[in-house]
Amino acid sequence: MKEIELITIVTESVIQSRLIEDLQRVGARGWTLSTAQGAGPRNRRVSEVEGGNIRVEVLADSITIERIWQLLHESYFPNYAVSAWQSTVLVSRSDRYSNDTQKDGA
Amino acid sequence: MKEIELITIVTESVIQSRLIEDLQRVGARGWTLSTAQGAGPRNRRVSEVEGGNIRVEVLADSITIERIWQLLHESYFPNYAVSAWQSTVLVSRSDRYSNDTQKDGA
Amino acid sequence: MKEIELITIVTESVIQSRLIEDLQRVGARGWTLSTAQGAGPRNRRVSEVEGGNIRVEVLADSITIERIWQLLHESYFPNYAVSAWQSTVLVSRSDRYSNDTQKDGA
Amino acid sequence: MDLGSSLSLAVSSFLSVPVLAFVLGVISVGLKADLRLPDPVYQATSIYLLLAIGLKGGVALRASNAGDVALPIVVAIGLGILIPLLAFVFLQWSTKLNPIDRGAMAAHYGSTSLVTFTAALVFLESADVFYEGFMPTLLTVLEIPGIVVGLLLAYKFSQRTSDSRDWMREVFLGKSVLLLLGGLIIGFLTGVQGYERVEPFFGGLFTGVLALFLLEMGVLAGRRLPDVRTAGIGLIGFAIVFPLLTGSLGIVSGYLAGLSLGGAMILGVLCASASYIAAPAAVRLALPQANPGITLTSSLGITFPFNLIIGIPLYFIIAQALEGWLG
Amino acid sequence: MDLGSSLSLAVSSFLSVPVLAFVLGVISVGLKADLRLPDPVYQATSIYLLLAIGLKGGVALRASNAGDVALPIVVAIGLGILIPLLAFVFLQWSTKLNPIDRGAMAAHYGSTSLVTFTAALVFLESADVFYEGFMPTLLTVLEIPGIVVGLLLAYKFSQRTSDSRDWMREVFLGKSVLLLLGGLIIGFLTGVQGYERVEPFFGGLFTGVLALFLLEMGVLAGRRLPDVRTAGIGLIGFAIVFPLLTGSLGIVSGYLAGLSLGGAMILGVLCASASYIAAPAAVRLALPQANPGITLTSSLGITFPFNLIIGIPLYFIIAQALEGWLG
Amino acid sequence: MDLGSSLSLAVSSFLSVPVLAFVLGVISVGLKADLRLPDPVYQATSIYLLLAIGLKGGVALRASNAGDVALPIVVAIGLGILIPLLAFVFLQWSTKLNPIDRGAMAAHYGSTSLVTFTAALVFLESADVFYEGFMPTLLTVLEIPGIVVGLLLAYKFSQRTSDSRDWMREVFLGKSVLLLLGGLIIGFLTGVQGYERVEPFFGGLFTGVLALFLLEMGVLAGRRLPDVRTAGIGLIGFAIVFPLLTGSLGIVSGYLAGLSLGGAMILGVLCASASYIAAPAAVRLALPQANPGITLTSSLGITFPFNLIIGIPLYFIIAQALEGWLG
Ligand SMILES: Nc1ncnc2c1ncn2[C@@H]1O[C@H](COP(=O)(O)O)[C@@H](O)[C@H]1O
Ligand SMILES: Nc1ncnc2c1ncn2[C@@H]1O[C@H](COP(=O)(O)O)[C@@H](O)[C@H]1O
Ligand SMILES: Nc1ncnc2c1ncn2[C@@H]1O[C@H](COP(=O)(O)O)[C@@H](O)[C@H]1O
Ligand code: NA
Ligand code: NA
Ligand code: NA
Repeated sequence: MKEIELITIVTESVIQSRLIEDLQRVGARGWTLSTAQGAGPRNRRVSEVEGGNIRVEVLADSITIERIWQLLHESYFPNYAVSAWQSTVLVSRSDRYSNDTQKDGA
Repeated sequence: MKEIELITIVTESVIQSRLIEDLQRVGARGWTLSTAQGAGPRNRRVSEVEGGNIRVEVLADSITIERIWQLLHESYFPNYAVSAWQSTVLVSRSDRYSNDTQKDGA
Repeated sequence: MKEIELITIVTESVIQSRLIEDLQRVGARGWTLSTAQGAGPRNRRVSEVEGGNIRVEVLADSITIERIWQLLHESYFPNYAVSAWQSTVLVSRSDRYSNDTQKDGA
Repeated sequence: MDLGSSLSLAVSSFLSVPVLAFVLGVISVGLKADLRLPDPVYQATSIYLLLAIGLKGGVALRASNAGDVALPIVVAIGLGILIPLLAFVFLQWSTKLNPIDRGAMAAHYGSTSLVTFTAALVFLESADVFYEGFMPTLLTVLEIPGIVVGLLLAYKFSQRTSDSRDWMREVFLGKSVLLLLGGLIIGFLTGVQGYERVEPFFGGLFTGVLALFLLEMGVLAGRRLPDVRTAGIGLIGFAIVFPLLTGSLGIVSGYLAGLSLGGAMILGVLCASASYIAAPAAVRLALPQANPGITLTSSLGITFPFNLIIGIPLYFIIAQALEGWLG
Repeated sequence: MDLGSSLSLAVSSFLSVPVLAFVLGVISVGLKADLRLPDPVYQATSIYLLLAIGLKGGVALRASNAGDVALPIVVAIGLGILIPLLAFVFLQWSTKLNPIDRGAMAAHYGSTSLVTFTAALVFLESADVFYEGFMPTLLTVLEIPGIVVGLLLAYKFSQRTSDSRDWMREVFLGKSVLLLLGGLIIGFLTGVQGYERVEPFFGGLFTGVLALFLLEMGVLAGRRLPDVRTAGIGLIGFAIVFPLLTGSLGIVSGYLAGLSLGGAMILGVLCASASYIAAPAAVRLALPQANPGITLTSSLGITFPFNLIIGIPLYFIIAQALEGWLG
Repeated sequence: MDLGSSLSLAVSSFLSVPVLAFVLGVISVGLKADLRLPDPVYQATSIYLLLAIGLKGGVALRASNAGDVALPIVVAIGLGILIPLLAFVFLQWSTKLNPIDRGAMAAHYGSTSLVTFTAALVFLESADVFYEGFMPTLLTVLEIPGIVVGLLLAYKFSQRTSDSRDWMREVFLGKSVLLLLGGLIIGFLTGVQGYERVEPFFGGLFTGVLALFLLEMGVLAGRRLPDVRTAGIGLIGFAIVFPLLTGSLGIVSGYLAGLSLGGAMILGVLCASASYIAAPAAVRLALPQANPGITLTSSLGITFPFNLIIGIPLYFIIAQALEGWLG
């Protein structure tokens, strides 16, 4: 069991494919996505017509997570409805999620 | 990055709108909801006909979270199928979620 | 409020009923499931035709969680697309989730 | 029509695609392979059925004489108030349920079941028996009062105060009431000509969509069967005898209100059927202490299949038998 | 056809099932009981409508004379470029919106609304008025240029550089364009004979499915109504006056391009209608700084209901009035 | 019917709406704009197709002579056992796959594809060619044995022990088997008269719904195309040549079992088609070590499009050619 970081991002579904591409570009090696609804202090979006929110989880090493936060700050927080939070979790087979030690070579 | 509390509530979908209203009443400034299925030790509900469970996440300061737990104890645990858990997570732009310091004035 | 463990398992939806059965067999007293999509380093599965991923959460005492990890290692990690992570959360009414102290006798 | 041909009607009702689809759904649960529709499709199907029933009823209502409709509506409201009272008393006598659970049951049996109603229409249409086209109006009228009376009974006899915050809205402005009522009004306004343009969708597909819906209902009912075994003879008895009683009451009242054979039989079906969509949701909000296991086992696990398979042809036979005296 | 019978057409248009379903949806929001379709069903319904429109148009296109189609297509492209320019200027004059929001609005009003178009077809069919079968081709042609011009205006006048990464794809290869175009091509290739085999599904059910879709649209529009009250007279004026202007422009252009009464009226509807599916998605990606509240309030909260209830019969009356001079 | 008119049939089959919708789905993947149906709607569509096929087959079965049906059923079971054996051996010769993957492949090719079958029915109906109405019975019969034999081969030759815990259930009581079989029985019990009442839904809409389903299948197949390029000539060869072989085998067996031209051709299609719904799920549970990428690329990425576009008219031509000798 090893510690790794988990970031959860809730945002407008209209930007799903852009977000996934961006996440992979900054180093995420995987992601899990569910659909969601929600409300927040901003609530300025088009998603109602387009199918609500998405909730994306990414497990990654802390350097990648750092880069994801930067990405959110630059390209997403200013203009889109986004909430995001980070926590530390335990995983087994941690090299699946991390770019530090690419032992499994996938 | 600041620490903030995250509470996750899983309950019967039939009470969705009542729960959301109650959460906002006790101070939650936002919420994220997904649909879910589940089983637990109680399993006494009508939801099967009505579309399963909902899974609601709320980010809030610890005072609001405290009030949410109280709400659950008073109005939900006694009669409805509910599971809830709390954890501490890191967010940026923490004033979006907290009533302590309403800097962004939303 | 008591601490308890939460494990989140993301895997192929085709094995849903087997996984739920296995979880209950090793001691889980409840579960919450949502549907999800995802990608990861392995990505070898049939789920595309069959409806994507499932995301299962189980609250349990640490002994049961230990047994769940063992189950995953033996029967799931070798052949199925699976990600799983564990964290510690706070619950009230902790005896609902734990096998240590079966006070509520359910 | 003699008894022989009535029985053959009963058999051919059982052998209709919707009823057999229901049986398939029940069996699939036994085989641990639930043939459930995906939830969003199930919901859409139910929206479709409510709108379709409403529309057709509205078109017929417009063609009806106000005088012919008024008395049946008044009678239906009366039955909607009377039946939950009867249920509350009957259950005190036949079971040991507490007042809250009895109020919950009364709310279910005072309200009606869209699908049972629909299956009865399909039954009459297959048998080429006339019924008043405005019957969906009575369905709409009977939806609400039973639930309200049941809840009030529970509050009164459990000496609890009601937090009527959201159940009033749920009861009066629930989706099923709005769709039925909306459909009725749309049908009334658009008339035969407007309806014609949507008939292939709302009319032509109706029986087929009902079959799909009943497949799903079969699964839901099948899942209740294990609970039925442990339900106790009092509850099982209620779930079968009470519909027979209220069904007959409905038929007699229907004749007295001037309805035809088909119309009286359908009013009987409305009285005999128990709600498993509108009432459960409202009761869960208004009476959270009530045990939904009991009400659903009874309404969905026993009464619904009973009505669908045995009740509908039986009420028809009863209505035929009474026609000479009352019709 | 005189004004009297035109007005009676307008009334019977309002009393059609699809329009009444829209009204029911709006009312349900006021009653806090949104009658929304489940999201996957809503999406499937929209796929169905796009394919069905495309198919029918493709079959008709094949039966058309290339010469008859060419000029209307060219005219439609011209309108697709002109209308967003007009919208951009009109808004500068009537509101205080910044260039980005004006560009976003221009993109919405330069593009078209499938459902308004569809309702217009249903209107003409009910009234037994001929229209050129290839009109869905014009719908497809008008979908794209307006969005592109609107976005370019926003970029130019806000001196921002465009990150055209995904919006180009979104605009040109969005689902609605692909389904419409795909349907057109399939219809063209399969011809009358091939279409016949799917007609009960794509043709027969069409008006009914449209009614279901409009129920949902009513909910979405109804949710915008509170924002309409606070929208400011300039925006409200734009959302009503601009469609009248572009609608008339479309009708005149239609006649000049050789279209019939029905065809000219539909081109008017295409010009008058504002996109609320393709444009919002593209604008959200390409102009994230634009406020979607403004564009949706205007296009979905005002223009769409206006066109559906008043606009369609009105454009028909205008087209009739102009027929003598131009038709 | 000569070769010329057969070829024109092939072209008109390609130009049918369902096949063109499939092509549209494939192309949409290439344009990175997947035209997928929402998942719940896809599932509902598949439930609809299975039930509709079953129902129609059951009605026809009732009208059939037991003697006419028995031999084809026995022959179908024999083919269901033989074909996976042939596949297992053929693959050993044409590829380097290990026994587990070969067993998985054998299970897929031993079972059948509902949609290919359905497309073949639509083909014959467009061409006004008679086929035995009970063919869905053979579809149901052929669903299962191939999967079982394939799995047993994999276990035997990989010397693994089978944890048959849930795959037996999955194979014998999977949803598709239950719906097909349930539909067959319902159709048999309800007969022509009962079927008539649901015909507008289960019959009239059939080809249209199939088109929607094939749009989705096109997307799924299109996503496999990149893998096809890297699949190796052995696998690609198998995925095309093996269906031709088993298709011809099926046609010959069909004639020997007394089937008509249309019936023999459909038995050929059943043998030639590979499962991509029932088999993948069962194999994933029973043979988790097997690589689903290989089996799906072969069955969904190659064999399915091949059969749909080329195979169906080709098997028909073969059946015509053999009719003189065997028919
Ligand atoms: N306090 C909160 N707790 C949980 N989720 C939130 C919270 N605030 C916002 N969200 C989620 O983040 C999305 C975007 O928020 P906003 O940018 O304020 O519109 C909302 O739709 C919610 O799904
Ligand atoms: N141990 C558990 N782990 C995860 N979710 C649970 C657990 N127990 C209960 N739940 C969830 O909480 C809901 C209500 O539980 P219950 O009140 O026991 O019916 C269930 O339907 C599950 O979704
Ligand atoms: N780094 C990650 N972060 C979040 N979810 C992941 C990650 N990697 C894999 N997953 C999830 O786990 C599933 C199985 O991964 P895999 O075994 O790599 O196919 C994927 O479909 C994702 O839903
Ligand atoms: Na009743
Ligand atoms: Na326009
Ligand atoms: Na086969």
